[in-house]
Amino acid sequence: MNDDTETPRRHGGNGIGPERLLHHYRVMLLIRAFEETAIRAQKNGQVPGPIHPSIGQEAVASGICGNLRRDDVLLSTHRGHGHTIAKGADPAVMLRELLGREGGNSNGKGGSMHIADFSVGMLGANGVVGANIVIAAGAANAIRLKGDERIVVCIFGDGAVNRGPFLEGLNWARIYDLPVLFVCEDNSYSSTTVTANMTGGPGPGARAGALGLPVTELDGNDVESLDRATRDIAATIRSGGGPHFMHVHTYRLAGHTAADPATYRDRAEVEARWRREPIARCAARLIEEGVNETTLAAIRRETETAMAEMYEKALAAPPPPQRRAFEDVQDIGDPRQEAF
Amino acid sequence: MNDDTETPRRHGGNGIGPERLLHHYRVMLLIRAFEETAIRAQKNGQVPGPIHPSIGQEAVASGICGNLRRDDVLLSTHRGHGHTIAKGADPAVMLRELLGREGGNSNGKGGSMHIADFSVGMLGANGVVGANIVIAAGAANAIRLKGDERIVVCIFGDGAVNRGPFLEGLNWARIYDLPVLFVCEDNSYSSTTVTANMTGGPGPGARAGALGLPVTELDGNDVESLDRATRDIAATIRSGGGPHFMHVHTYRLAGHTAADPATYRDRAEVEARWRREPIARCAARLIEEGVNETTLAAIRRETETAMAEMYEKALAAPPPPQRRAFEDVQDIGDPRQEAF
Amino acid sequence: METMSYLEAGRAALSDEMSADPDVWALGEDLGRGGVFGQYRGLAEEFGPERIMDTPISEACIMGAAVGAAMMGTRPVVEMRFSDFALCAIDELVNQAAKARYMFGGQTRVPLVVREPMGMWRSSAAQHSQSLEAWYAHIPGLVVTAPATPEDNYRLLRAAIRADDPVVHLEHKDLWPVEGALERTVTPPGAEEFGRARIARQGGDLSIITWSAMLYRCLEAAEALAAEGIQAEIIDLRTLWPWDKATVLESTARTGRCLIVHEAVAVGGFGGEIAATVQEKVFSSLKGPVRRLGAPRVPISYAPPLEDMVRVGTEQIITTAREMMHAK
Amino acid sequence: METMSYLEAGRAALSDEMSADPDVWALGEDLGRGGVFGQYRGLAEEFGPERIMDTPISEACIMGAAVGAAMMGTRPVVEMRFSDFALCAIDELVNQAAKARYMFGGQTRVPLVVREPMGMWRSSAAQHSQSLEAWYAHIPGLVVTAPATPEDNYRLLRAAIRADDPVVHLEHKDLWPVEGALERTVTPPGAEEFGRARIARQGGDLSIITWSAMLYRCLEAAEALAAEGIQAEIIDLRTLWPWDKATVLESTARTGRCLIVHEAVAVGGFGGEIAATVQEKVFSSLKGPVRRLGAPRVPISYAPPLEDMVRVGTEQIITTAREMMHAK
Ligand SMILES: Cc1ncc(C[n+]2csc(CCOP(=O)(O)OP(=O)(O)O)c2C)c(N)n1
Ligand SMILES: Cc1ncc(C[n+]2csc(CCOP(=O)(O)OP(=O)(O)O)c2C)c(N)n1
Ligand SMILES: [Mg+2]
Ligand SMILES: [Mg+2]
Repeated sequence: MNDDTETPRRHGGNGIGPERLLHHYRVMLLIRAFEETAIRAQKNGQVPGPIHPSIGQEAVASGICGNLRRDDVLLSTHRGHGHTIAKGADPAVMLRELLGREGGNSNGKGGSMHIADFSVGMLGANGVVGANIVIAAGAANAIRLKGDERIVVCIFGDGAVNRGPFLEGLNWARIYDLPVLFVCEDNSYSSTTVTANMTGGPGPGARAGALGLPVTELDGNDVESLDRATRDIAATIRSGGGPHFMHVHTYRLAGHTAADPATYRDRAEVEARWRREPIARCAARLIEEGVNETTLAAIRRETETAMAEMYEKALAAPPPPQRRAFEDVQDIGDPRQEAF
Repeated sequence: MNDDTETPRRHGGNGIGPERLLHHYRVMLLIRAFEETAIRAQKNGQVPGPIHPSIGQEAVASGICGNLRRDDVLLSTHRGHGHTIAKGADPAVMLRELLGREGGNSNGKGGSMHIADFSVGMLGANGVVGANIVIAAGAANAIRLKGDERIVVCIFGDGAVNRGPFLEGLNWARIYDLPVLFVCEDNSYSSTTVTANMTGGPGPGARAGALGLPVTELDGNDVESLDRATRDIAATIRSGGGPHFMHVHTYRLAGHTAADPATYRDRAEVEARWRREPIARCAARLIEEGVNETTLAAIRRETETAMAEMYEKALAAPPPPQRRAFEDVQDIGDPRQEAF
Repeated sequence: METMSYLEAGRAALSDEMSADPDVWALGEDLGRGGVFGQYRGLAEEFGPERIMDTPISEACIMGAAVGAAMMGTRPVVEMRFSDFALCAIDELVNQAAKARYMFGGQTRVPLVVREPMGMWRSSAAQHSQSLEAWYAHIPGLVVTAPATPEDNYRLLRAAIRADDPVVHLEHKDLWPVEGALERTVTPPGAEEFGRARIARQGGDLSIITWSAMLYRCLEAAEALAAEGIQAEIIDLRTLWPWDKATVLESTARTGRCLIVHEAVAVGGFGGEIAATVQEKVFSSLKGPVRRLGAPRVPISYAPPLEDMVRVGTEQIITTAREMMHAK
Repeated sequence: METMSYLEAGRAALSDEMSADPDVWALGEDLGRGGVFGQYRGLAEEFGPERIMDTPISEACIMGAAVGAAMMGTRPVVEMRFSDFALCAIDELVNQAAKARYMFGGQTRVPLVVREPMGMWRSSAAQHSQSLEAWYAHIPGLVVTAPATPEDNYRLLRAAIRADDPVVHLEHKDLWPVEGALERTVTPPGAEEFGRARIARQGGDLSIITWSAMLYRCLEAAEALAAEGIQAEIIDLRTLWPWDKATVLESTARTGRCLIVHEAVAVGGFGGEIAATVQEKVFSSLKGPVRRLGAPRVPISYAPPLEDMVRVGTEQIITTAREMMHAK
């Protein structure tokens, strides 16, 4: 997420330049640190509900959301921490949400699976796989009706392409020519299942193509190419080019949830994938671009310190007052006015 | 529908031969006469609920169902009279159902939208567009589990390809390699809407292809080519070749329902389509094959007489006894044992 | 005051709201041609295809898109064609629309209206005739309206569009041609429309609570009962969540007898909620048990004589009311 | 007799039915790996991937396929993972499974079971915690079971698989680890399992009607009440459609007091049906109104202290029971 409405300054040529790479490095480290903190917090009994860490998928979040304006709209999934941070949400507030505390994004009413920050255009993770796709389509209808120049980005997993709303939402965006970027963040698994075994035909891109959407397939662990591609695609969408589909290949390095040891897959497979994870790859590119290791180490330290502080603060936040349970249900027929 | 389990004898060469063409001519005439009778009956106040006539689409019904065995399974739509007749159901019984009489297929409990004849493998029309697709997939699961050699045919309209179950059902059939033939009976309209305007991308076939199904596109008003193609496809499916998708182009010559004057479309369009309707085309082919017009006229007369008799008989059938309302709800918690 | 049919009243409500507020729009199948019952006739011509939006047969996306568009500050009116087809969009309505405001801690609201034509009508059989208002009343976050008159269809639909909550607006298909007087207002009817029952007929002997099309059966029954000297008070709830407990309890406390009549299946119907509440709150005023009339727990048939077996009829209301007068 | 957890009892029931009948099979996401809670552990190894079938994330097709397969004479057991996801398959369950036999005039039956893990559990928040049994009880054609003990999970799941009707089998996630004794039988439990409540504790002062996980809160409350000299009779309904009116009415007629306790939202909950029925049938035996305890009409929060605000607690049951004893 960049500040306000300007698309960020960029380096010329084919690369995106060290400055922008450094930005991604920072964002990705922040996401990684957030996930690790959340996992640890859950192990310590501080996170009462389920969390779905995005370790290994940070490039998708940063590469894509780094090209959005603050008032662009993002819809995410149960595995949405990274996207939310990359869209500009404050991780300190998010941690409070995961801990179920007052001052969390939803004052502890949503938790990880419903993380949202409307102030930065992040309109919610979703506990129902694929439901965000149709919601995203409609958000784009609203942009069209209002005549805005905003765009919608909808990120979902490889498992979601087997749900009906995938077809309905993509078709919808196509026939009304709506400003939406659909991103299938393919980490090979849906829960304990190898998604490919459950997916007929050539896969997500072919399906989107058959629905009339232009398709871009990308290495989801290469933040640079994600950044470049999204910049162009987002610009096309913004200028009325209609919906687009990105299929990005990444890998879920952790379990499905923080509690999942993921014993259903080979250690060797996971190790091989660790060697292709996006943050180290980004660091290597930075070194190539002439940034020195000391700088990178400093960023890592800063990030860790910052996250540790946020966590301490989150721990100190009070639980939501009990009245919150009855707030924000509805105006008409508000349960607070009812003796039940 | 042919008798029992033998696929019918065929003429050599590329044509299907006069004998078989005559069979289709008879079936199509019977369907046409049934639809016209039903429409007239509704105008006379004898059909209490909605009916969706298939006038102009008879070749699809006959060409496809003529290649099924009695124990093969058919799932149909709200526009299912023709399919049901072609699968071998007795039109006299069906007329009673449309009139809401005892002795109808469901003793008047289902009516036109839920026409079904399980004795010939016709497992139901459906009032919900697209719902038959997932049901068909599961029927095929059952065939697989039981180790039978039967196949499932699922016919739905062009409008159904925009519903989620289309994706879910086709994907399902593909990944489990199930014996199902999906048929998109494309009559250009869904209710008052030109379906093409609501369908992103190249259309039904491309979608099925992207889900991994082999696709055959056919003139749905040419009973001969439908017959030939289905013969081969059904054989492949039966021998374990997995699911297949047919996209057949036809035209809904009548309104959406019998009550719909269909003023939303050009008279010229409809007239042009009348010139390509399947029954006259079949007659022309029969003449080419050396069958004389006297024979055809006799068949037409026979059909009309038979249908008129069936209608008279249906009119004489009693209404269902009131106790029927409480039958066949469920065994456990049967409402007849409950004072409500 | 003008006279309008129930159908026209719905159209007028939408038209008036769309004229007043560019954020109001409608979406559903065949709306451009006027909708399947003609409820939208002329509106596409007036407001254009982006605001009277024809959709594919994609109920999940129709509802889901409305959720997204509502969270973005527009006021979508969803047409579900038959209430039965809303069952293809229940995740979007119940897991998304109803819960978003709460899950997100008040960061957003979902001001959408779902129009669901409900009930038995012209032998439409099991998949086109259901009355599932009890489901929606059970779901936190949803508002549920069920107008019986043209005036209420007008006022409640306008108020529903103005509400910031997701509203399920149940129009009864059998009422489309019913005519009545109403006033088209400039100021939209507001929150005061909800949870306010209408005493459709006054009476001191027993209270009959009803809504939607059953109102007319109850009124007929009341006529007949009056001829026998039994004065039934008929209360049209108009909205089921919130529902007007005060009026119901006051009436029942006065008459001592309460009968609830609805078209939906009695088992698990909203009548149970009302009966449970009434007996709890005014127990000592009751002269006998609260009674309910609804459909038996069977699907709806096609053949008219079978359809009639599950339809609560005027006779049944009269008989039950009589029993209640004579009991104990 | 053996001791088993509620989770193991469900697995044993399925395993026993699958061993006895090759037409029984199960389908759902991640079943091959044991299911999301381990309810299917080992079954894929035993019965193979065609009978313990891993599916895509396609709830509508999982349910719809089960309908088709059931009409073809197999007995599918559908796993919905969380009862909330069944909302993605409601058309298939309500418009298709529940109505097929009737619409088709008895030409077919739909012998499927839908396992729906329900209820609040470990801060799963608004989209993973719902209790919607009242919905299913309202739908003609459906059978609804809600076991509270390992033995009942075993017996009811087996009986559900054997039944020729579509059964919604609601397992409470919070009960997975609860242990209890049961007998694995050769002959499957049959139709007599349905509509037969269990008196979990006898008492003469008031009748408490409950089901699923709330049974344990009620038993705790009964302990505490007994210490005060109040003897509560606790009735575990076990199945909601059909439900055991005879036992409930007999008990209430005897005690004169009836309290219904469930986890679901009180408004429109199945408690309303029971309360309405009880007051109608044994009005003159009642010493005071039938009371209900359920959740307030609000979605379920994530933060434990807020979750607790909508959870019916032992204290609340005790207090209400006391009030009922002292009222009038
Ligand atoms: C409709 C629905 N079905 C099932 C689930 C349970 N579930 C949660 S996450 C998940 C796997 C999703 O896989 P994918 O879409 O690839 O996303 P990933 O977890 O890999 O990020 C499943 C099955 C759900 N949340 N919603
Ligand atoms: C889920 C659902 N949505 C809407 C309808 C209303 N409806 C009945 S038929 C129809 C048009 C269907 O078009 P198509 O699939 O092309 O079949 P056709 O009528 O042309 O045979 C519609 C929208 C329905 N029955 N089910
Ligand atoms: Mg995945
Ligand atoms: Mg069509």
